[in-house]
Amino acid sequence: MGGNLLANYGEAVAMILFGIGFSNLLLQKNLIKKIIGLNIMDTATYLFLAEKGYIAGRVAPIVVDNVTSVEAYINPVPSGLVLTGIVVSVSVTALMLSLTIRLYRKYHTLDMDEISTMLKKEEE
Amino acid sequence: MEFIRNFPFFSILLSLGSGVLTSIMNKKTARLWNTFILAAITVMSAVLFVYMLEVGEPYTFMMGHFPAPWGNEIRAGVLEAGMALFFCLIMLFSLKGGQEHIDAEVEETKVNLYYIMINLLLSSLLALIYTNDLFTAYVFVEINTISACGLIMITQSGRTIEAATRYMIMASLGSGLLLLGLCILYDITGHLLMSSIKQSILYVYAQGTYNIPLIASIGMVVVGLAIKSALYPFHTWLPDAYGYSTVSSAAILSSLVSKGYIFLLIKIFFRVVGFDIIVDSKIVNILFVFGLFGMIMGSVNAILEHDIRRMIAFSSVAQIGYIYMGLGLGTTMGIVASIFHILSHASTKSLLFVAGVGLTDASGGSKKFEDLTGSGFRNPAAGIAFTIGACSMVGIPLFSGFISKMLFAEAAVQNSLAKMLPTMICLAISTVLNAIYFMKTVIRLYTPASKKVRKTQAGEAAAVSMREHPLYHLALLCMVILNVLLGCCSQPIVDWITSGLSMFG
Amino acid sequence: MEIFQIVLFIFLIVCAISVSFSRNLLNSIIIFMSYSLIMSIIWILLESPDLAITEAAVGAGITSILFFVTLKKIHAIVAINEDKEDKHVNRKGGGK
Amino acid sequence: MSRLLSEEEYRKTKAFKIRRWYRGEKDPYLGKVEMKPQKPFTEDIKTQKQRIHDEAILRRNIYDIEHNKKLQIFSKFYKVVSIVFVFTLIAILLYVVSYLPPVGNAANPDNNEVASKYIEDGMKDTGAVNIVTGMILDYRAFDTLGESNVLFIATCTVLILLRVDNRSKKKEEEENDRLYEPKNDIILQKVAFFLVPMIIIFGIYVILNGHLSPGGGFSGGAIIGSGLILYVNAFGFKKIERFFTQKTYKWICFVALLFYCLAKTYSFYCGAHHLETGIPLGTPGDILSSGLILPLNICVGMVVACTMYAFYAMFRKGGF
Repeated sequence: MGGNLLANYGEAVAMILFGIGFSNLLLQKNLIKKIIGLNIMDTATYLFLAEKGYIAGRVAPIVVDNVTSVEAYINPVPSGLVLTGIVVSVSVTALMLSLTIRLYRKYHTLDMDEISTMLKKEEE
Repeated sequence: MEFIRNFPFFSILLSLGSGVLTSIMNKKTARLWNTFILAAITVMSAVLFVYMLEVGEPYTFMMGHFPAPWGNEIRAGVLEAGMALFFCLIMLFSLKGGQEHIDAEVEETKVNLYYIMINLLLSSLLALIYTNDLFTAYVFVEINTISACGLIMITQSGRTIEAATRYMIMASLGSGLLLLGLCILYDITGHLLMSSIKQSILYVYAQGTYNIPLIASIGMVVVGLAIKSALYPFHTWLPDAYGYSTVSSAAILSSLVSKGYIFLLIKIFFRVVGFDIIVDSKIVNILFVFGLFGMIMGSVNAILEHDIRRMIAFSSVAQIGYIYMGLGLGTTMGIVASIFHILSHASTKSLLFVAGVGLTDASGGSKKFEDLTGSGFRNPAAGIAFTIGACSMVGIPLFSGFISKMLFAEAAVQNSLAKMLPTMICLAISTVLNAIYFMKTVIRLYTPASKKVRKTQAGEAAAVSMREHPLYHLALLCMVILNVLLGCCSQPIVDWITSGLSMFG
Repeated sequence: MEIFQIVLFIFLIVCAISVSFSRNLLNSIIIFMSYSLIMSIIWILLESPDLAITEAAVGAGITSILFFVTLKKIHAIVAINEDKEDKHVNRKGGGK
Repeated sequence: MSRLLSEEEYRKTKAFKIRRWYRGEKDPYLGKVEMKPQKPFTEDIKTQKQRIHDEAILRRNIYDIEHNKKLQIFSKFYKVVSIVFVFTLIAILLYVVSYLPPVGNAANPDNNEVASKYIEDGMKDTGAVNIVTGMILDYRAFDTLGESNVLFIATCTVLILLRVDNRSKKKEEEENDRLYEPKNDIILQKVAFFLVPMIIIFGIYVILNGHLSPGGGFSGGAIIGSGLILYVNAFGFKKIERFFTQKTYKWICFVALLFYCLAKTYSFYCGAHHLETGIPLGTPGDILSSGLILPLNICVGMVVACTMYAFYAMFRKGGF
């Protein structure tokens, strides 16, 4: 065990959230909850990235009074990456939700196991 | 700078832009435009490939006004150009081969949306091949995933939508792990550009401070990409997705989409982490074990299947196992064999899917084995093509599958005993299993149907003549030629892959 | 400030866990909405206002609206089906 | 309590009425607002029996323990394996975190020459005061181009799944939509009347100031989109279709994305060949500055606003 776990408590929280989201995605039977789990997982990753960009005692990277020294601002790279990532996760969420609606219209259930059982019955 | 060097950039942006353009077109224009764009990109890739073979040196291309560690970059070498050419060709053939089915199975007003998916899929594959930046790779992996999902569910039956949902769940698990791995990698190196990451990883690895995060992040990236490319225990969505979607989608998905991820993985091995560190970290051994499992279990599942499309789909699982086994051998020879298998599998699988749909059409649209009896006589071209594909999969000389199996065996012999023995045994078992299910199918195709069956089918399935479907037969012919070419002229291709890999480093 | 951040982190974890265990789908969506809001406050504390504004508009706004519409649509589908079944049965009964 | 007014006059004043209402002596709405008693829910015994029967069959088929023993064992196995897997994953991740460089430290490896170049030269190179915007729309513009295409392709997949092209089905969907949405809610309409313009103006502000202050095309677009959604909820689809239909949506998306692609192609091409783009950067801090960033932000904003509204409309009734 390394010595930085307490200093990195924010990242530790992000990792725990990642685990919760992951388990929701794996274990929940309800599709909507699965999708919420996916969202939690994604935001946890973004939280991790945002923690990486933070530097104590510095402010957001918006230039004020033409001060452009490195000591004044936090790292802008993670923010940019997270912005891109948020768009991706919204798109995936919308796609998954529309898939859910179509599945419900066809099989009248949100449970993936029930759906696959019905498909097996259909085949026979 | 010579003008040809712009071609990778042009082909990515052209396919992106044509995706946007297609959104306002009607069905016919969209189809024409898509064919035109695909042909143009194929020609560009071919020219680039020839040029790169002459020059023999990779080059980088700035995407924007800012040089390496600050701006985006793409990079082209011999291997990249060849892969792009090959992917374009396969996509063109499988689209043309399944054209009639697209027209029949996709809703009239949604055909142009299908071509948007194809265009964006092509652009994302090209970007995955050429990119030199990890985060760009992540974004295009997402485009690839979403468009693949679109391809699966375009026919909108309950089966395909269910398969698409399963696929999306699996794929988002994979991309979550991939993104987290990339974040940790960024954290310990501070770069996103592949070559800069490699330099700082060498430094970090020598220092030894961040070895555990480094190994963990590589592991997450590898597992994420393996989930996305349907390595054995993560394959549950695959049979439904390939078995029930329209035939072009199935061919493109099995031969290109998963291969794009594997190519990215190889790229990460060589250009980001460095092959020595990967071999050192023992991650390859995990891939090796899962690959062996996939080879056997995929074939066993395929034998149990009674549906020709699903059988071919399970065979894909086995072939992906082969590729990961090659990566897991941990030698350059193994990687060369894997890349050759990517090519050979792509050409053979698309051939099998397209030929298979011809056979099922000749049997009244049924995919069951009982109804397929004697369909090789009803649609002779498809029957011959299917037989060739099956021979290639089993590994009969003259066809591409034989060469890739031989390369795998060669790579295994050079390895230590602990890896050589299981590889050889599994290769042998898997070949026998392959032979069982493919030869079973071929024999059934050429068994004359009993009178009873013939009577029931006579009304619906007349013999398919070549004049009625010229495009389909042309596509079949092209794929057969490609396959035989890979099988007969293997030496220059292996040389090309080896030189390309050496340029990767 | 650090204590405030820790409290928010605890909220986050509580929200994430209660999403998984709440029985009612509507409840879990609302909890997820508050999860997004807390996340955007944390991002302000981490000096990334760009992310905070985007998350507040997207995570707490649009994504939740999409979830709500999906839920509503599902209930509507249930109701329509029951309607149809009723009509179907009534017609049958009338025929007799 | 002394009264200045006589009893009769007092009865006419408002104070009396308010007092009476406050004490609950008279309900002012009684007899004025019509309140129909809700129809009690009655179910035919036949349908009830039928439904229970159907459900029982369904349950039996799905939870058929005799036949599904294999499935049950598998699901139990799956549960145990995934719980173990998740806990191992969390443990590994926490273990990894403990070895990562500490948060908030300026000497971490990720605060290297890349980040410092963005901060030091960002304003000079891109003309944007907000360095994050400058970074995503200029230094790393290829990612952002890919990102807007992710949004585009997601809309296309939603269109494939939910768009209703069949005319009779469309009508049916519309009728169903009418059944399950409240119409002409006065409170909602009054609030929306004030809020919608403000939300949209705020969204436009965020987009236009993307290079000066936090925000940018994406967040501003999402704000405008939510404004449009509020408008639809309050006033219904009929009103919004006077100025915003599927055709407008298609053309706005097409023009904005095509402009985006072309502009970026031009700037990538110039960049790779070390040519000047000829687009003035302006003085940092002005609205009209920072070259291509402002038009690109506007494009992204338009696409995102339309897309968000399109998602909502598609989810509700499969077209708009």
